[in-house]
Amino acid sequence: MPEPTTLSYLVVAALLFVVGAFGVMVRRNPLVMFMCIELMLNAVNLSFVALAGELTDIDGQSLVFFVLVVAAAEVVVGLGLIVAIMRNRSSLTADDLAELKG
Amino acid sequence: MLAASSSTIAFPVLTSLVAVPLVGAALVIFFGRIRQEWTKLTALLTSVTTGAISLWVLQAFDSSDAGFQFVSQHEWITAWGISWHLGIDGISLFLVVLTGVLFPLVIAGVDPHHDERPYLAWLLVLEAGVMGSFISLDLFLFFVFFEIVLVPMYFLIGGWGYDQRVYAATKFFLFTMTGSAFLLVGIVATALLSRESVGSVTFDVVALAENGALNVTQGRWLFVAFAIAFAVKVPLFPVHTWLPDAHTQAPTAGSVILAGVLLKMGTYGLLRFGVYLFPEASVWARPALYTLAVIGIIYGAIAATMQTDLKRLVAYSSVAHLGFIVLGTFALTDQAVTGGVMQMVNHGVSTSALFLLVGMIYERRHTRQIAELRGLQQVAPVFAGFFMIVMLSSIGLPGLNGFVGEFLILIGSFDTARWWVIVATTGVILAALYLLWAYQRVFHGEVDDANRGFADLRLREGALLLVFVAIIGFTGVYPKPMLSRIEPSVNALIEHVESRTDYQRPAQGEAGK
Amino acid sequence: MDLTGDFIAPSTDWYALAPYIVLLAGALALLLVGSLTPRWPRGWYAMLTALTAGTAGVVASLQFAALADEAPRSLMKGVLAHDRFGLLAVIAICVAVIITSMMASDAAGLDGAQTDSLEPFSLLLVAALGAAIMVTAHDLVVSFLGIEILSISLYVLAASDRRRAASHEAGLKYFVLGGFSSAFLLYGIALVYGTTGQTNLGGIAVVLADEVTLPRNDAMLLAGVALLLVGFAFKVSLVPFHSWTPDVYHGAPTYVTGFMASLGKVAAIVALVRLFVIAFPARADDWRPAVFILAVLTLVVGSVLAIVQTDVKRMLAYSSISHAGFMLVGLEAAGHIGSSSASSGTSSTLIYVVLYAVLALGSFAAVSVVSQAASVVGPTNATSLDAFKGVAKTNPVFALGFTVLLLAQAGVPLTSGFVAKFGVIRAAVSTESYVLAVLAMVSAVIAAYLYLRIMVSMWLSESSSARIPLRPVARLAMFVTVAITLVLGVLPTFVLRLSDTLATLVR
Amino acid sequence: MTDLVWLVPFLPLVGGLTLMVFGARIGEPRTGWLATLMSASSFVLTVLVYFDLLGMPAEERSHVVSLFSWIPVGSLQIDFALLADPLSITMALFVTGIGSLIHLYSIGYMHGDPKFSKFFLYLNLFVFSMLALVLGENLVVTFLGWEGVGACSYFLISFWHTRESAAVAGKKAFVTNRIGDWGVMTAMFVAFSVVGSVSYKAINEAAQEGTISRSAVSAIAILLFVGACGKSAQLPLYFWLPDAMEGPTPVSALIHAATMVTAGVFLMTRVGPVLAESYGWVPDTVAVVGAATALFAATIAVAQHDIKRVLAYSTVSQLGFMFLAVGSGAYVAAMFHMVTHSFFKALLFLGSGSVIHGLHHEQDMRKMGALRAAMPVTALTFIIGWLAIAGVPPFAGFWSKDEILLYVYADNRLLYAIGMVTALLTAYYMTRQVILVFFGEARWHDASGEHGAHGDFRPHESPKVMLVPLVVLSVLSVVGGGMQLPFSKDLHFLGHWLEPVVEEAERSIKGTWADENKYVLLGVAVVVALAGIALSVAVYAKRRLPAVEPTVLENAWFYDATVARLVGGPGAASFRGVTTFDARVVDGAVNGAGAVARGLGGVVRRSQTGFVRAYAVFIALGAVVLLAWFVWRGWLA
Repeated sequence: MPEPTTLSYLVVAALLFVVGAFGVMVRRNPLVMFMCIELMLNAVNLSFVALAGELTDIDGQSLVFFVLVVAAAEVVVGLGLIVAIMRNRSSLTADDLAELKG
Repeated sequence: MLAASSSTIAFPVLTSLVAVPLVGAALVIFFGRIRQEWTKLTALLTSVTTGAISLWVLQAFDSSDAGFQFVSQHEWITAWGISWHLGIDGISLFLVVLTGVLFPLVIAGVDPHHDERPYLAWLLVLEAGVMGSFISLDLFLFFVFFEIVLVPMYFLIGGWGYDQRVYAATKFFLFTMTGSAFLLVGIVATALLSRESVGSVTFDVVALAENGALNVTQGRWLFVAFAIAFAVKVPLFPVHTWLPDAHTQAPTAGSVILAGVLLKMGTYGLLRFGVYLFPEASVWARPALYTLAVIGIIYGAIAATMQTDLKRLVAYSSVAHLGFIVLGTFALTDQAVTGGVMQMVNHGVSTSALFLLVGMIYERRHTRQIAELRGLQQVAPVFAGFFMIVMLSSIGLPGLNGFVGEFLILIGSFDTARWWVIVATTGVILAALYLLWAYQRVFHGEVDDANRGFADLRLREGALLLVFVAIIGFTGVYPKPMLSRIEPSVNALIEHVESRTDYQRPAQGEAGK
Repeated sequence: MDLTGDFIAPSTDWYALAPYIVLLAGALALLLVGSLTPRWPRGWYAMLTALTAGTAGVVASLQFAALADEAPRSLMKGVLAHDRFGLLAVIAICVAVIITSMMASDAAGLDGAQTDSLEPFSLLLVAALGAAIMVTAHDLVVSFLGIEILSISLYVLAASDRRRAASHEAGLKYFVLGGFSSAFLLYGIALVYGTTGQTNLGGIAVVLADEVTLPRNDAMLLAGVALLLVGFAFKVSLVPFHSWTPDVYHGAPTYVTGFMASLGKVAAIVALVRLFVIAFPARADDWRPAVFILAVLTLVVGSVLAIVQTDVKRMLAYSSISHAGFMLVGLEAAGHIGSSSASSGTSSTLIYVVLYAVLALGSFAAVSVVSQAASVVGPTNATSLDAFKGVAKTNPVFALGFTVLLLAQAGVPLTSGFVAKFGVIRAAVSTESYVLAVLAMVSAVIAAYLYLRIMVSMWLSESSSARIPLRPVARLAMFVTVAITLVLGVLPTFVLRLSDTLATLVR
Repeated sequence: MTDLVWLVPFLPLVGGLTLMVFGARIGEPRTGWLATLMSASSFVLTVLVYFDLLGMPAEERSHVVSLFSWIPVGSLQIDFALLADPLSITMALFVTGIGSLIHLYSIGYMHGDPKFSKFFLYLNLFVFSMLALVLGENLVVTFLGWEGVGACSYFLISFWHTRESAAVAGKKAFVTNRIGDWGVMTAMFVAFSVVGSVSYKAINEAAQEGTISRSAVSAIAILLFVGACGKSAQLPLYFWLPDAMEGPTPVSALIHAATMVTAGVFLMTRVGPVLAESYGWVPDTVAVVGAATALFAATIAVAQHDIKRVLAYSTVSQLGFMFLAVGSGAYVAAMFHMVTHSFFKALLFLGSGSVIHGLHHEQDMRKMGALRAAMPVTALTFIIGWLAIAGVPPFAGFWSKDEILLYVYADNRLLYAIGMVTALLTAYYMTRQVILVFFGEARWHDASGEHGAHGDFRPHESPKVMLVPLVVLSVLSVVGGGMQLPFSKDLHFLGHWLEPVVEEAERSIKGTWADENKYVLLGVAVVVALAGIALSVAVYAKRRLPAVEPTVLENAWFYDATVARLVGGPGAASFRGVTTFDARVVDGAVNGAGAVARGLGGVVRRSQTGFVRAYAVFIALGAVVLLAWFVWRGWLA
C-alpha cells in the first residue's frame, strides 16, 4: 500500500470537481444542485490543501477558510431564495423556472 | 491641392457654414415652441444665410489658386491627432454652393404634411452634416460628418416618407453604416500606418497625402476599404439597391437632398480621399471601377426603363448618371475629372428638379404610378414644359448643363478607358429611351378623367423650378466660369497622382502621330 | 495576505483605503440605523446611499487626481492596487450606485421591488464595495472575495421583487450559475497557485517571467488560466458563458438590471484585464487567441440574438453582450505584449466599459420609466417593444434623450459611444489585428438594427399610451447620462488624455 | 458683313425664346408673323453674307466667327464658333429660304390650331438649331444643332400629342436618331484623341497631311457616317422617317424633306477630306448604303396609299441618291441634288399639305382624284414638282440626278444600274401619285359620310398665304437646275462656288468614259424617266396594265414590323430580365443578408431554453474547450 502522493490528492479533487459539475448539470432539485456546487468548492479546497503541502506554504491552507466562509454565505442566500420561491409554489424543480428564455 | 494655401481670414467662413444651420435647427425647435408661424421663417432665414455665405465663398474664391482656401484649423482631439480642419478648393467649391442653394429652395418650396418643426430641424442638421463632409480636411472629421448625416436622413425618410418608409429608412441606415464600418477601419489604419513617414499620428488629409508613404499593399487594401464605403454611398452596382427604396419612400425634400448632394458625398469621397490619398491604388484599381461604373450606366438605364414608379425611374437614372461620374473620376485626365466634378453638380440640379416635379405630380394625383397618369401635357402645358426642359438636361441635350459634364467625362476618358467609353456612350441612347418613354406615357395621349383635374404649375412652384431651369440653361451655355474654377484643383490632383505613380496623362493629338 | 488589518495597522494607508471604508461604513450604517429606526420616508434611504457613494466617489477622484504625479502603488502588503486604472473604475462604480439609487427610489408599480425598504440600498453599497475590491484587487484571493461580495448581493437584488415570479427565477438562475462559475474560478486560482506558489498578481508575473525558479508545468498553469478565464468570462458574460445574462437582466427589477449592466460589467472586465495584463503577460501568446475567439463569438452571437428580441430589456441585455465583445477587442490588443501599442488596448478597454456603463445606466433608466408607466396600464409584459410605441409623440424630450443613448450604443459619431468604439478599433488596428476590427464594426452594424427598432417604435409608430409621468429623479438621471454621453462625444479629449496614465498599472 | 454671320442663327433663337415666354400673350396670328419675320430676316442676312463672300477671292472664302469660349478644359478648347464658307452658306441659304416660306405657309395651314404659337416656337428653334448645325466651326457646335434639330423634330412630330401614334412616332424618331448620335459622339472622341481638336479645319488638315493614322481617319469617317445614317434616314436606321409623317405637313416639308434629313449628307461633305483619306471600303460603304436605301425606299413608295408616306419614302430614296454621290466622291453633285431636292420635295409636301388641308385632313390617295379642278394652283405646282423629281428636263431634279449618275457611272457600273432602276421607279410612283390625286375620277364624294362634322364636303383651294410658297418653290424647281449645268465648265456655278471646300475631296472624272459621253447618259436618263412615267400612265390612267401593289411593299418589306417585333420581343424581355435580376438577385442578396442574420438569431435563440441546467452545460462545455486549447498549448511548450 503506497503512500498517496500529492498527485493522487489532486486527481481525487479533480474527480470530485467533475462529479459536482455533473451533478449541477443533471439534478433538478435546487437543493441538490447547491450541494453539488458545495462539492465542487470543497474539491477545490482539497487541491488547495494538497498543493499547499506540496509547496510547503501556509497560504494555501489559510485560503481554505476564506472559501468555507464564502460557501457558507452562499448557502444562506441560496436557501433564502428557495424559501422565498417556495412561498408561492408547492413543489420546485430547477426546470420549473423556465419562464425567461429566448 | 498642395499644402493649404495662405488665404485664411479672420471670419471663420467655413465653420459658419456648419454652425449656422445647427444653430438654426436649435432656433427652429425653440421658436417653434413659442410661435408656430415663426418655425418656417426661422428655418428659411438660417438656410438662406448659409446659402448666402456659400455664394460669398464662390465670389471670393480665387480661381487661380489650386490649393485649399478659407482654411480654418483648430485643435480638437489632440490626443488622437485630430483637428478641426476645414478648407475648400475647386473640387468642393461647387458642391458647397449647390448644398447652400438647394436647401433654402427645398425648405421654401416643399412643405411637410405634418410636424413641421422636427422636420425643418432635421433638414437643417442634415445641411450642417453635408456641408461639413464637403469641407472637412481631416479624415476623422470627415467621417464624423459622413456618418452623422445618416441620422437626420433616417428620421426624414422614416418620419415623413411614404408607406414603405421604415423599411427604406432602415435599409438606408444599415447599408451605409456597413460601408462606414470599413471606412472607419481604413481611416484609422491610414493614420497609424503613416505614423513614421508623417512624423506623428495625424488624420490631416493634406499631411497624409503629401507626406504619407504607404507601401503598395497597404495602399491598395486601404483604398479598397475606402472604396467600399463610397461605393455604397454613390451608389455603384451592385450595392445600389438601397437607393431606389430610399428615393421612392423619402418625402420630396428627402429625395431632392438625397439625389442632389448626399450621393455626391460618395463620388466626392472617391476623388478627394480615394485618389488623393492612394494614388497608386487608384491607378491600380481603375479597370475594376471603370467596369462597375459602366455596368452601372447600362444597368441603371435598363432598370429605369422598366420601372412603373416615376420616382424609382428617376432613382435608377441616378445610378446611371453617377456611373458616368465615377468613370470620369478615375479616368484621371483634366477633361474627365473636371467633367466628373461638374457632373456632380449638374446631376444634383437636374435630378433634384426631376424629383421636385415628380413630387408635385404626387401632390396632385397621390400616385407615382406611370400607368395611372395620362395626357398631362393637355391639361398642364407649363408643367409639361418645365418637365421637358429638365428631362432634356438629364438626357444630356447640348446647350443644357447635362451635356457639358457628360461630354467632358466621355471625351476625357476615351484615351484612358477607350472600350469602356464606347460602351458607356450607349447609355446616352438609353437615357433618351427611358425618359422619353416615361414622358410619352405620362404627358402625351388623350387625358382621361382621373387626370383631367390636374392643376397646372402654381406660382410658387414655378418660381422654384425657374431657379433650376436658369442654372440648367446657364451652365449649359456658358460653363466656363465653373470649369475655370474646377480645373486648377483637378490639374493639381492629377499632378499629385503623376508625381507618385508611373501614370502619365495622355497627350491628346499625339496618338495619331 | 489576510484582510484583518489589525496587526499591520501602522503600515496601513488609511486614506488610500477610504473609498472602501466609506462604502462599507455606509452599508452597515444604513442596515443598523435603518433597522433600529421606524421606516424612513420614501427616498431618504436612496439619498443616504447616494451620499455615501458620492463621498467615496469624491475621495476616489481626489486620489485619482493625486496619482497624476505620484507613482501607482499597492496597498495592504500588495493585495490591493492603487492606480488610476482601478480608481477610474471605482469612480464609475460610485456614479453607478448614485444613479441606480435614484432610479431605485423612483421605481414603483410592478417594477418597483419594494424599494421603499432599506435592504436594496444597503445591498447596493455592499455590491459597490465588492466591485471596488474587484477592480483594484492585486491578489487572486482578494479578487475572488470581491467577486463573491458583489455576486451575492446581486443575487439578492435580482430576486428582490417579491411580486414577480420572473424576479425569483432570475435570482435563482443567477445564483446557481454564479456559484457554478465561481467554482471554476476558484479551481483556476488553485491551479495557478499550485504551479507558481503565488496568488499575488505581481508575484505570479515575476515567477512566470523567469521560469527557472521552479520546474515549469505549463499544462497545469495554463489549465488554471483557462479556468480563471471561464470564471471571468461568466461575469463579463462572454459567449458561450453568457446564457444567464438575458434571463437575469430580463427578470430582475429594471434598476437592478441597469446596475448589473453598468457596475457589474465594469468590475468584471476591469478585473479580467488587470489579471491577464499583470499576471500573465508571459503567456499572452497562449491566451490572446482564446480571447480573439471569445471576442468574435461574443460580438456576433450578441448582436445576432439581439435583433430577434421583442422585449427591450432582453434586447439591451444582448446588446450588453455584444458590447462585452468590443471590450474584448481591446483586451486582445492589450495581449500584443511586444507591441508598443499594447497599452492603448488596456486603456481603451477601460474607457469603453466606463463609457458604456453610463449608456447602460441611462438606457435602463429610460426603460424602467416606460415600463412603470406601462405596468400601470397593466399589460403583462411592461418592457415589450410595444410599450415604447409613440413615446416620441407623448414625451418628445424624453424620447430624444433615449434616442441619443441608443445612437451612442450604435456608435454614431459625436456621442461617447463612438469615442469608445473608436478607441478600441484604434487599439486593434495599431496592433494590426485588422480582421477583428472589421468584424467588430460589422457586428456593430447588425446590432445597430436593434437600436433602430427601438427608435422606430418610439418615433415612427402611432402613440398607444398616454403621456408618461417623469419624476424629477428620473429626469435628472436621464439628463446626467445624456449630458455625459454628448459632452464626452464632442470633446473626448479630457478622457483620452488620461489614457496613457491609465495603462500604467501596479506591477 | 461676314462677322455678323452669328446673327443668322441668333435671330430665330430670339424669336423662339420670345415665343416661349410671351407666345400665349401675343397669340395667333401675330406669333406666326413674328416667327416668319425672324426666319426671313436671317435669310436676308445670309444672302448679304453670301454676296460678301462672293466678293472675296475664292481661297479666302472661309471665315471663322468665334463668339465665346464654350468648353475649355486643358488641351480641349471648344469655342462657340461659326464658320462661314461656301458650303455652310449654301446650306444656310436654303435652310433660311425654304424655312421662311414654310413659316409663311404654316400661318395658313395651322390656322385655328389651339397650339398655334407653340408651333412657331418650335419652328424658330428648329431653324436656329439647323443653322447652328450647318454653320458650326467644330463638331461640337454642329452636334449642338444636330441634337437641337432632333429635339425640335421630336416636338413637332408629336405636336398633336393627344394622338397616340404621333407621340410614339416622335419618341421613335428621337431614339433612333440617338443611335446615330452615338456614332457622332464617338467620332468626336476619336478625333480629339488623335487630332487633339474637334474643329473641322484641324481634322480635315490632319487627315490630308496624314499626321494621323489611316485607321483613325477611317474610324472617324465611318462613325460619322453612322450618325449620318440616323439623321438622314438611311438603312438600317431609316424607319423613323415614314412615321414622322404624323407631324403637321409643314413640318414634314421643312424637317423631313428639305433640311434636317440632309444634315447627314452635309456632315459627310464637311469632312469630305477625311472620307477621301480613309480606307477605300469606307466611301464604298457609303455609296452602297446610299444606293441600297435609294432602291429599297423606291420599291416601297410604289405601293403606298398615304399621300405623305409616298413622299416620305421618296425622300428616303432621294437621300440615298445623295449618299451614293458622296460615296462616289461627287460632293458637288450631292450638294446640288440636296438643294434641288429641297426645292421640289418641299414643294411636293406643301402641295400634299394643301391637298390634305383642302380635303379636311384626308390623306388616303384612294379617297382622292380629279382634284385639279378643285384646287388648280396646288395641282399646277404639284405637277411641276412631280416633273422635277421624275427627272424630266429641264426641271431642276433632272440636272442634279444626272450629275450624280454621271459620277456613279464613272465609279461603279452596278451602282449606276441600281440608280437607274431607282430613277425609273421614282418616275413611276410619282406619276402614280399625281394621277391618283389630281386626275381620274373623284373618289372623295363617298368619303363625305365620314366627314359628317362638316356637313356638305367640298375640297377647296387653300388660302393665299399657303399658295405663295407653293408658287415660289415651283419656280425654283423649274430654274433650280441652272446653278450647275453640264454643258460647259463655265456653267458649273455651284461647283466653282463650292470648290474651295470640296476640291481636295472631290473626285475628278475628267477623261473617263462617262465624262466623254455624258450626253449619252443624259439621253438614257431622259428615256428612263419617260419610260417610268409612261408605264405609270398605262397602269393608273389608261388601265392598260394591272396595278402592282403587293402587300410586302405596302408594308415596307416588313422591315419596320420586324424591328418592332425584335424590340418588343427579345429586347423588352432582356430588359425585363435585368430588372427582375435586380429585384430578385441583387436586392434579394441584400434582404437575404438581413434574413440570414435574423434566421441565425432565430436558430441560436432556441439554445436559450431557459433551463438553468442547460446553461450549466454550456458553461461546462465552454470550459472544456478552453481547457483543451490551453492544455494543448501547454504540452507544446
